[in-house]
Amino acid sequence: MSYKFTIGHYVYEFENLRVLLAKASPLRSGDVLAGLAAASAEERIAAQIALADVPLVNFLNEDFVPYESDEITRLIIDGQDQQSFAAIKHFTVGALRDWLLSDEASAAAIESISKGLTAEMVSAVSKLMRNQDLILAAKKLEVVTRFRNTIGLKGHLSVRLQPNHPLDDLRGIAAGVIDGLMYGAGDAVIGINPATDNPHKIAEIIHMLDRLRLQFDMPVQSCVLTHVTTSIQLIEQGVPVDLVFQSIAGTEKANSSFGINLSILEEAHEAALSLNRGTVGKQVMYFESGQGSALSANSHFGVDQQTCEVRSYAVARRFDPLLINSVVGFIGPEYLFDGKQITRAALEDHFCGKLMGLPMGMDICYTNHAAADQDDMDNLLTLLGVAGINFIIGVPGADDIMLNYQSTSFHDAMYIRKILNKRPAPEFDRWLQHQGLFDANGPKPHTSARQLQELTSTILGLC
Amino acid sequence: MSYKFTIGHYVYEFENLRVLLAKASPLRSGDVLAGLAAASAEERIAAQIALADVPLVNFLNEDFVPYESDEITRLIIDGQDQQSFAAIKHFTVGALRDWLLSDEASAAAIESISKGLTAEMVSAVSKLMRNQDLILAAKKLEVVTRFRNTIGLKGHLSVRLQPNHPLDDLRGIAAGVIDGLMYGAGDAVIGINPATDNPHKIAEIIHMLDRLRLQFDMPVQSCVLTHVTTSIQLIEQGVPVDLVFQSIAGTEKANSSFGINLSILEEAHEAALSLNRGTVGKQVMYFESGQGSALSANSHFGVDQQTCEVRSYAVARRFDPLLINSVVGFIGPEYLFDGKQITRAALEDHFCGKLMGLPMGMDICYTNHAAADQDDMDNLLTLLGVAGINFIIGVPGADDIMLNYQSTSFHDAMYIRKILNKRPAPEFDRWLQHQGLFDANGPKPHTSARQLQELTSTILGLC
Amino acid sequence: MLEKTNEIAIKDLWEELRLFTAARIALGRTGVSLPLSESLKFKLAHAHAQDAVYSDMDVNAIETALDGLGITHVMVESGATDRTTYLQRPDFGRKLSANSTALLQNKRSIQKDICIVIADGLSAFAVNENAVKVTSLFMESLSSKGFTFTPVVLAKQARVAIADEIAHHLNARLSVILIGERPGLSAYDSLGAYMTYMPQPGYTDEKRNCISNIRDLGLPPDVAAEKLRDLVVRSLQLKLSGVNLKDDDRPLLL
Amino acid sequence: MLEKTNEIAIKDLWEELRLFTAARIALGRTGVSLPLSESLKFKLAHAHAQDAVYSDMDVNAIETALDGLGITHVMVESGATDRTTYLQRPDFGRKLSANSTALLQNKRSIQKDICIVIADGLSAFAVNENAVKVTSLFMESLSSKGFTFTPVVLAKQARVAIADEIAHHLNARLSVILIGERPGLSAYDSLGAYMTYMPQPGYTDEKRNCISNIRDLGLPPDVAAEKLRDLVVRSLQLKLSGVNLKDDDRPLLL
Ligand code: B12
Ligand code: B12
Repeated sequence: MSYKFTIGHYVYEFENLRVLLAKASPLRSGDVLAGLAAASAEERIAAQIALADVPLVNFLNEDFVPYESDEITRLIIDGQDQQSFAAIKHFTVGALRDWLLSDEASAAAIESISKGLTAEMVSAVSKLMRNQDLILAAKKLEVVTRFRNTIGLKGHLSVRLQPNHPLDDLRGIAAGVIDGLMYGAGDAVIGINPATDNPHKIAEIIHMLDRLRLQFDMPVQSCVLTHVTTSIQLIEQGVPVDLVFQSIAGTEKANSSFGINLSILEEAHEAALSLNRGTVGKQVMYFESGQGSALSANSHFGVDQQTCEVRSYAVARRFDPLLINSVVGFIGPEYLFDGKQITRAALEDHFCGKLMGLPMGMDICYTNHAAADQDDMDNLLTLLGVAGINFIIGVPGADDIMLNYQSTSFHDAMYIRKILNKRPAPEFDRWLQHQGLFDANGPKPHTSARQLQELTSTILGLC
Repeated sequence: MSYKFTIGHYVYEFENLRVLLAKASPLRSGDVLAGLAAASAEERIAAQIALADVPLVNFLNEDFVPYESDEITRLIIDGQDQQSFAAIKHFTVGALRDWLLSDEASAAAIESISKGLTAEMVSAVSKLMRNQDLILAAKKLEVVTRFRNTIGLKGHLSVRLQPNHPLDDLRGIAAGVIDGLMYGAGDAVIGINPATDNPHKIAEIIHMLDRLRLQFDMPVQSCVLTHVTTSIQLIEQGVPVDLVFQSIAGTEKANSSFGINLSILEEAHEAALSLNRGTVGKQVMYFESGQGSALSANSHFGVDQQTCEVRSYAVARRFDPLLINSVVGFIGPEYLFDGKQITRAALEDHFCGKLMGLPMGMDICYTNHAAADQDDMDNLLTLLGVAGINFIIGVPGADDIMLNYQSTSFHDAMYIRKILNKRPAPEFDRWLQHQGLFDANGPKPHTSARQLQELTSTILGLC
Repeated sequence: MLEKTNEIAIKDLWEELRLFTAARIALGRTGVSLPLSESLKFKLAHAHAQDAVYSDMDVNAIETALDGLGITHVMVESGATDRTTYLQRPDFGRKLSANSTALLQNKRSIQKDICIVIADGLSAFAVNENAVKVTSLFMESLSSKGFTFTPVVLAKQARVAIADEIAHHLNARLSVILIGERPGLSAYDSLGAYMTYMPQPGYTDEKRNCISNIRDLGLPPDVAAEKLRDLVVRSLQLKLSGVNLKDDDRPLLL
Repeated sequence: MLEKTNEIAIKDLWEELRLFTAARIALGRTGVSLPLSESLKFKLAHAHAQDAVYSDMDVNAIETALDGLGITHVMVESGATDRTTYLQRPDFGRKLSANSTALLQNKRSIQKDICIVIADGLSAFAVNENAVKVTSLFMESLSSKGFTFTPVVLAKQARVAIADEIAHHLNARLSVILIGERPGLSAYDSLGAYMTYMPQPGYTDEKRNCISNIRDLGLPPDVAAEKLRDLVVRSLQLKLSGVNLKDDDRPLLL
């Protein structure tokens, strides 16, 4: 079905919903690269105005990627919950935006319709929202998840401790873990990207992290972000895997370029559940996604990169994750050119994820070939903090020496907790205070040298 | 005195403090236009590193604009308070930055040294700070001012109601005032930029606003932002002037291009005080400034635009203003090119003003020849809200139909108050609730049509 | 446009006040936010205002109109060669190009009272709409009283200050520039008039007076021409311009 | 550098842990913030890493070195004509230019086992530093076991996927590309090796394996060459590459 809007004497026409959403997207390099972006500011706004008047039901009749050939389309369409949808069935996309911001749309009201929304509806509505709308609507929502602690409560902000090492050296990793713990990071997960995909090496890291956790009775979970098939193999071998990680994308073909599909993920989910390692909850999956991955694998099927991204959230939602984050600036300027585009995309991703009912975090980051810097990250961190992000990444000094990009640091995490008066996950907060590392105001000024000596040598001993 | 830093084999040399500060400035179009900006990212950082090691005392020995020929330099140097300075006399610029962010530097501690700092020291230290530093340090400070209400208290955020009209039509202005009051704006000031500089017309507007205030017993102040000499003339004629406004800049020559100097401002200050119209306080001046104004009047003397800006704060500080704001994106892309530069400059201006002890607000805005949009403003508004800004501007629908630029709207003000849980000035808050316009959560959903009819017709009757 | 989205937003009860102002009042709200329909209208207006910055002065039409009125004219350009340079280098826009300087020096004659400059500034739209009307009314009213004029100068890629250099070269006692103000969201066709007594290159704004917001829905061109006339006459009588010359609507003694 | 500023910040008591990692740990703090000295070092490193993206492959030096080792080579370029295009059009960087395609088609010979590509990728620095070393060690160890090689291909403005097209044209059973990884703040000279069995244009990453972080302070070139050898041999033996081929450090049966 085609959509139209006339400005002056010019009739803008958009041949279908897929094209309409692409043209309505705020400017970003990836959509330009894909040849999908609006040709002018006026065309973009014409598309947004046309989109505002599209009834939500249209999304149930028009596939973005064919149902027959794409399992994610099938997941989305078959999983759409008609009962939740009933209350908003008569809405246009524009009405959905106005409703989300209305006083009537409490957190509970929004949650009650969330499962009725398809990924494409969620993407569509976000394109009509200004940054302040994305912040305001996301802030209403609270998505709480649990494994060994409780993540996502209002007034709290968690941190993934990411102490990567280019050789996967155990003591190198442990040094980063200590640095992070001292600064109150690690409550989302202690998560290592392994430099290699060697299963023995990966098992070693997992064992080390588990010893560490047990030694200090830490209410945290660990994860080594290897390929999901490797994690499955390790679980079968009895390695103590807390969380299973996987990068996901929004089309079946893009996922297959990642070497995965829904049944592999299903298998992984069941394998992880079978270990039954969670104490306060059973959410065992950790996902990462990011705008541009489908396009970069040439498998976007003419769908704009943000809509592809939200489709990947439909995948995530299926497996009830403990954590999910977009790696927003990670993939590079080919897809998000500068600080402005990264910021916009991050606010979209966070909002869309939360509206899909996901425990969204964000890897607030940029690469050295992008037009961005620490000031952009400071801004984005602050905005996402206000929007109520569940967790952020903590890398020593913001410099990942293995993945070669800049994310947020332990200091950044302290900044955002301080300025917005947020606390770590409650169980972890108590643990930090019990260990004498933190007090009610934040990191304690003087951990004694002796105490520290003991701590570090114990930890190194576990490596 | 010259300053150096070596990177690799290259020695970067900066001939004096003025040049050093210019080269150390984060990139912005105005400094490029003036030929003062660093030639490369490396040179910029070399300058920042060199600047970090400069002792603060050097600033007392090197003039940026000659003492002999510039009354603002004289104001700065003669006004510098040695006693407040004593505690930080041994600091370098870098040490000042680290100290400002330290736990030791409480609001009280910072206030106690504020008068020891010169404008150039304040500018210098801000150049070494990332955006998060500017936010964090500014947030510590609380600058409270009073005329008919109390502005700047933590947990509060005030709004200047700016209902300009291209013909200065009284009813047109009144319509904007009503719109703003309904949305809780006006507690900073009801401030009109007159389209004309005709004194009779201006007097008419002032009389109308005063009638309005008295009729509803509103704890607010009004201001017509005409040239200061016109305000003096009106005061002499007995027109009920609440606040005297003036645009100010950071060099004597730039101010003279604005048709002012310190003694004219002095005269205005005394004239306004003589009317004794404040109820809870006697702060009677309202200033606006903005990076680029000195350069645009060709009177920057090789001083970078941000340092010129902070020098204008030295002027403001002299006259104990109720309100001061930078009009950050107003002057145009010639001076601040895009959203990124506007954002950086705004955070600098807010921090520097607060550190100088000023009740900083901000006209968060852009023009249509700049590379910026509403998303940039949403971000900046949120950041400044977190940083604890005293007040922002409220223009109907963010579109100033007389000055031709986009500022923040009454809706934006409600957004920032809601998302950060801020209230209007206490006296005004009580008034809003008493009038039935607001409740504890914000604007009331249903003011009755009858009540409103009465209100508007009363107001129009006063025009 | 967008009728279907309007079901949820709360209307403001004071919409009738729109009678008194073109400002965006009584927009309604949803929660504390702008209703989507208003948010999108704003964005569309923004796209158009940005385009206005890049609009071109319709030199042909203006010259034809001036010819029709029997007004002599000459065309100059500033040091800014194109729009991008113009936006980035206001200093270039304040000065004449070398060619134009030479051209004007050749046209120098005995002293005249007034030199009128018509300049694109930040919105050529504004100039195309309103400049000729203001010029002709203004000149008419003063020529009849014996005031003398240099040729009207059309200036491209120009800033306000260029008028003083132009008038100086042409040997005029007073410069008046009609220039496109930066385009606003609602008013992208607004003209500003600035005036300087005994103009010199390098003068700054304290020496000037200003009448702004000249357009049909602001200060209408005919009223503007009158105000400008009064201002100019007072300036020539009092031999001053700028901060010390206040706008005044008391009757003029001609 | 910046000694004078360090008087205020609180030191971290675990500085000795720096022995174990090049990561930026134990930076200290002032309040909750990074001490200025660290903040400025970071900025300087950022400026340098951004420069690394624009570094050039030192083709002469690489060719001379390969000549010295008696390794034949050929030079090609991708569809991206310059750095700016390269950064904006990854699709161009994945494909050969028309000229280079023709060149390689001419060089097609009987099937060989392995085709090595050396490509600038996002850091030519990395290639200049480490590519020849890895190539020669890797080739040496495998030539002696009877594996055959196409000429080494130097590729400019290239992305990972270009290797498959190259190796396909040259009729090789397996492609290996040594490519500059995007430069990090601390490691701007890191090389990545990617490998595909029976390469075809258009293949995506599930068909590839990767060894990353190759540089002196990461995975040293000699160790990397060994790992790569093992991976390649296993791939040729098992006739597969990609997700189903896991890195494995158990001894190889050659
Ligand atoms: C950017 C990046 C990504 C991006 C790639 C998107 C893109 N278009 O660029 C995204 C986020 C999608 C990604 C995903 C994954 N990546 Co990755 N990625 C990187 C990174 C940081 C930089 C690569 C680079 O600079 N390439 C150079 C430029 C010039 O090449 P390019 O042609 O522009 O980009 C191609 C490659 O980067 C390739 N690629 C990226 N990751 C991977 C991983 C594998 C196994 C393969 C074969 C190819 C590959 O994809 C791009 C398009 O073809 C490296 C770390 C590093 N220091 O190099 C890790 C790295 C290569 N990835 C890694 C992994 C494990 C993955 C995942 C398998 C994680 C997971 N569990 O799902 C997924 C899936 C990869 C796949 N099979 O498609 C590992 C590989 C470990 C190993 N030795 O096998 C690395 C070394 C990082 C790490 N240690 O975790 N990755
Ligand atoms: C931008 C602007 C400024 C900027 C100018 C900086 C710059 N380099 O552009 C700043 C913030 C510094 C400024 C200051 C003031 N401005 Co002003 N300004 C404007 C604005 C919004 C746009 C002007 C424009 O588009 N010019 C067109 C471009 C092409 O010209 P330009 O050569 O690039 O810019 C020159 C003019 O803008 C000029 N200018 C700017 N303001 C004023 C004011 C006066 C009285 C004069 C003579 C010249 C002047 O300065 C620039 C450099 O020469 C107009 C509103 C409007 N709708 O036009 C108000 C406006 C012109 N300003 C006005 C006023 C009152 C002032 C102040 C006197 C306020 C005060 N009380 O201090 C000061 C001081 C001005 C001075 N004497 O220097 C009034 C003039 C009213 C009148 N009829 O006399 C206007 C109409 C707005 C208003 N109603 O309040 N202004």
